[in-house]
Amino acid sequence: MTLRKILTTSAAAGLMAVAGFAGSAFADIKVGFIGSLSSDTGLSTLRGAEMAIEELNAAGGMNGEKIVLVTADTQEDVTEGVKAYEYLAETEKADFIISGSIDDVSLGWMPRMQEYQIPTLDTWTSSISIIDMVVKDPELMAPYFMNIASDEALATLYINFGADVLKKKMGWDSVVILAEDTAFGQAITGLVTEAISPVAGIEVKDTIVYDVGTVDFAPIFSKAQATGADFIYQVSSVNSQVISSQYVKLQVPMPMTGVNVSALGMEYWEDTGGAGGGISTLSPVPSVGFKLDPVSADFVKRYQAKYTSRPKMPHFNGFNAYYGLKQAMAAAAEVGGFKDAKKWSKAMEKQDLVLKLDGKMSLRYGFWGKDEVEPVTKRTYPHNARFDLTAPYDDAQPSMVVVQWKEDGSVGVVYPFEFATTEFTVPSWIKK
Amino acid sequence: MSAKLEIRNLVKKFGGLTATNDVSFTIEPGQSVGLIGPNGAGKTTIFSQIMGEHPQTKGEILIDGKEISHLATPQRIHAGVSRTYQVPRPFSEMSVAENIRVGLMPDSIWDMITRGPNREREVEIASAIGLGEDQLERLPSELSMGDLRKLEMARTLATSPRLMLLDEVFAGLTVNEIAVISDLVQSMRDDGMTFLIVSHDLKALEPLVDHAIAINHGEVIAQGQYQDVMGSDIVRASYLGTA
Amino acid sequence: MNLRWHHFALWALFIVGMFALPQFVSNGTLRTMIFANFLAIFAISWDTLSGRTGYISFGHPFLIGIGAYTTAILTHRFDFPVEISIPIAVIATMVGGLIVLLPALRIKGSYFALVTLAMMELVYQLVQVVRPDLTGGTRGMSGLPTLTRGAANGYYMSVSLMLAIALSMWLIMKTRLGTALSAIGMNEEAVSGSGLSVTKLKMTAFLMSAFIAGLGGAVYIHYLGSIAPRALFDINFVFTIIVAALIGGAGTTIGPIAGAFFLTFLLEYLRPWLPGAERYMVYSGLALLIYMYQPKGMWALMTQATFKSKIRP
Amino acid sequence: MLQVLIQGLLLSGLYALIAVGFTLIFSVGRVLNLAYGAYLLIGGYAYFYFAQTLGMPKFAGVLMAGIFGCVLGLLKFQLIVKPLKGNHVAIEISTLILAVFLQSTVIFVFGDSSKILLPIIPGVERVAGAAIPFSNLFAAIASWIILLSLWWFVRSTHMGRAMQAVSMDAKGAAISGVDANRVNMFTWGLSGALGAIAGVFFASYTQLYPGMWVAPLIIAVAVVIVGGIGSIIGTLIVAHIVGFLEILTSAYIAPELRGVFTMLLIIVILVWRPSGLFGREEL
Repeated sequence: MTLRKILTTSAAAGLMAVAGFAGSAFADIKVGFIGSLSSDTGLSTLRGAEMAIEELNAAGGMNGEKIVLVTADTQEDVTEGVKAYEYLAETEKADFIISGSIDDVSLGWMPRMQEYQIPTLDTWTSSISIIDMVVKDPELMAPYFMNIASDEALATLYINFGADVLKKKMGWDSVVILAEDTAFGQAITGLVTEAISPVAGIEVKDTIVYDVGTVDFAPIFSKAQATGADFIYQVSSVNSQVISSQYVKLQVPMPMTGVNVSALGMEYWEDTGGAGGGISTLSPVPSVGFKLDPVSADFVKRYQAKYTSRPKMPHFNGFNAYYGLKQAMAAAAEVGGFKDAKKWSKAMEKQDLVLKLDGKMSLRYGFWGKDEVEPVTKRTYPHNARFDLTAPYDDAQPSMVVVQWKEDGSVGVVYPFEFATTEFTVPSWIKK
Repeated sequence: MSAKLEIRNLVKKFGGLTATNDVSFTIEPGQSVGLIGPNGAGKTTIFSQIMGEHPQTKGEILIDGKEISHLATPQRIHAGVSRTYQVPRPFSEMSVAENIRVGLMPDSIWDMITRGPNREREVEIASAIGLGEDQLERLPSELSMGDLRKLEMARTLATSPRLMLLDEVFAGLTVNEIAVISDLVQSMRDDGMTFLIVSHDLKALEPLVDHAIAINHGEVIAQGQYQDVMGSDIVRASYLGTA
Repeated sequence: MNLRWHHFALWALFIVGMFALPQFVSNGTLRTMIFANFLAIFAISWDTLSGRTGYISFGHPFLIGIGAYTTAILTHRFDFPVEISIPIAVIATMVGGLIVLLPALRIKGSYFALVTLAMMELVYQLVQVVRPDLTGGTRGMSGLPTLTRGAANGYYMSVSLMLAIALSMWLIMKTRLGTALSAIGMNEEAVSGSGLSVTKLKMTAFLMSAFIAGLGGAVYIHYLGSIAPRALFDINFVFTIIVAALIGGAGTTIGPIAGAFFLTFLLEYLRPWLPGAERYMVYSGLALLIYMYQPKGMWALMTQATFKSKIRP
Repeated sequence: MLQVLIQGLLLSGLYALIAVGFTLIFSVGRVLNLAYGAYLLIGGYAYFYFAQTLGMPKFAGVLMAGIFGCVLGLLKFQLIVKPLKGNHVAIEISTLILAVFLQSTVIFVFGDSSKILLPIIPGVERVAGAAIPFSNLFAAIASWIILLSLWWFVRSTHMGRAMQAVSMDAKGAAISGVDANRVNMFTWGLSGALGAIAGVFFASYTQLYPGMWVAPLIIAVAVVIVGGIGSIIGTLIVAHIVGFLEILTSAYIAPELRGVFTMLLIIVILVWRPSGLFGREEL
């Protein structure tokens, strides 16, 4: 079984290489994918891009030019990421690069993007520090776009969840934060701590920082319980399965919510062997359990018909890649290709796609204007995906939703209420 | 060329085991002394204490009246004492010339870099020890056991010692090779070198030494003129294993 | 000194060839060669300590990391110019490495290897925890000043540095110091028995190695433009450096260079066929085979083929 | 207090289980098997494939993991360790390369996203505010039983004494009629099986991912180095020192400094007393 898989995969890889090579010889528009080829995250972006390209080519390509896709694996390694970007730029001479890279990998190749000035779209990285670079040096960063809401926006909306659900509905008054010792953990913790007591009226009893290699969370959970807080707020982007599955295995008698990156995909249930019930996390949209508009639902249907391996359903970045690539091509068609990155950038800024469900705004793929100040956070987000932080979310989709996995393996959106498909509950082992 | 060696109350303990117990002796400049005793008597341990490879637990070692017991091995070598090993372990991937070169090096990194090797001196030492010029570029693996012993002595001689400790110099050699090494030691004696020699081959040892120190169980049991020592009952008994 | 005119002729040919290369190859290939040059520098640094004296370092990124982080923090947080921060980084690597690893040089073999490995892990964890406002924590830092732009410039910079280091190391190793260092690797006891202070020699080897690692690490980081702890203090990075030196031929100067180029190009040329992590299967499988067949590396294999009698089994 | 004690014992038991196989190889073969972590990796994935993907009974999954580990151990000995004839540095380096090879093979076959294993024995009991998952309790008790029986085995059985003889002096053992090759085969196979089974428990408590060989390797190295070569009881004791150090750091200092103290412990012990706390003095 395994051997056969190896054989078929290598045969397929060989064929793909031949096809890719043959294709590249006649290519007019070359799209480079940069990301991990063996992670769900990377594959979501890759496949979203693949499907968009297929559709575009079926419709005659970009201004009549055929679009081909080349890939470069980052293995989620920073140095490999730099090499991969160089490979796409120098050897493949890609016209446009679509990225499913994780944060530190994107930050790693960013100096190369600045050097080559190749139009680049990030679909997964949400690091606000990259948007800050755009603010600081819009010229240098002109070819760069990020069509996921940056982490600051994610955290901001999360505070509202705290006020509306955790405080008002559940009646919780105090929290203990369990954060990993990463920059992501630090950023989110900072945002939450600063805002959660004044805005949501929840007292932060303690912040416990743990190292991402932690093997055993038992003493950490004990420490959290000892604070006497009403619930745990976790911030976990690396090895998130460990903390969530140990939470379930140890049946920690304390509710837990927060950010858990591993719970963002349909595979979460399978990957945790069913030991993931009760975990809730914020997720960029469209998340698992998110009610999809007809266009997106059709995309997922065709996706599932086309791919049989993981991920079963594209993560949010798969949607971002699918729509984002089409927008990039539309912008290129407008200005006669990708050669003039500045012109393309101007056209890309104007791209705006609104997807409606039952006549209401469901998803919007557009970007913040250069000087447009977001009213809640009172700052600008140039080249960042447009999001809306206030109900009724009529300008764009919310920057995030909160999803919760139930103990029966189902998953649904619990917040914002406008998008909710299920209600926020605590795991059954917690006696109230 | 000569040095005086004084050993005072040398004690060496390995864990609970006492390897040398209160060993004292003196070797006058220019003397050649045989260190004899049965297997495991502590001969090699005495060598390694003199060289500082295994520092003594107690006692003192003096060269020409100067205490060296607290010095590191290289400094003891600069004080004028040098040894060979029972099993020759040359630098296996270096030529004969390079092996000698290591012995000739000054202990100064700067000198090592700025000054090239002294080819003449290398050849001189090699030929003094009986290694032909054609052998200089050979690897140790291409040498006979006798030549390996010579190489060992050459590297030791390169450090310009005034006192040489020879450990089982005749082990594994043919009669002819023994004769060559023996001549070599003889001629160095004539030049005034002080020797302390360990050998099981008493026949080969006899012509090379004038004095002897016999030890057993880590203690000196007899010392004096070679013939006297060899003639003493206690020494005979120790060799027969009855003491 | 065993210097012959044809050695210099070969070096001259090599240097001229390397500098002429940008005329003949594509920018993509040049980019790959830049990484090969840096890997060669790190492999030479590793070889200076481990290949020669036999003190195997499993924590070499520890040294590279001190250099890289020092210059990254100085330029990024305190706006030091690169010309000042790089020399400081080199000195910091030598001093910092010495303070930390000096006690370790008295232990041998596997134990030394383990201390260096533990050192690397320790620094990896500390970098993320201690003063993340300076080090950038887990994400590291992006947008560091770069020394050059464009493939050709980057290539000339890296190849000059690599050749300068390689040539000086080759010359130093040709002196009696090189002989003495190799002697430690063969029989440390006999070196001190020849009146040489082994500690002093090991320290010299260590300082040279740290100098190269610090310099290479600092310039490397200003080539990349970003720094991340996960990319530096990583067992896979150690692995790449050691394998480059060993596959090429430890204890020689040309070996680590050859190994670095061979491995970097192997990975890069496999990319169109095996875009993902499968490349590492081929890479490590091949490395294992070569190493098991000839632990002295490809350089020995080649010389073996040409002068059968000169090489010992 | 009791809570810390319970948590400490459970984690230490897991660490002891991880270190057992490593101790065995280090004391008999005297080689640092840097691919030791790969046994845990292979064991974990074998269990995942057989028990979770194919749905075989859990016990069969653990058994398959053990078999895979054992075979890997034997192959490693025959193909790498034996041909290198006791060249320690070469063995360390080639086992390191092997570990990377196995890691990329696992990525190739299973992908590199991490997976969570179901607990081997489901269920959890609370005592004094500390949760005791039955799986971990089982792992801890198993590690004590395995280590103590290993201690007994080495002392009292023919094979055990042969192993001791080989570990002290391979040549001498050969002269006295011990078949060193057989002893080594036995040791490598056993070490592989133990490592793979430890991998199932380790992965089922944490997660299964291709890079998971590094952390257990470091734990095993820490335990064995600090404990000292060939000291089985030392292994048991030091696994508890390392485990409790981690729990105490998490509980009373700062969880993020968890690994820092373990690394410091290794460095200090190696530099100050390379033979380990309980090892024989040699080197």
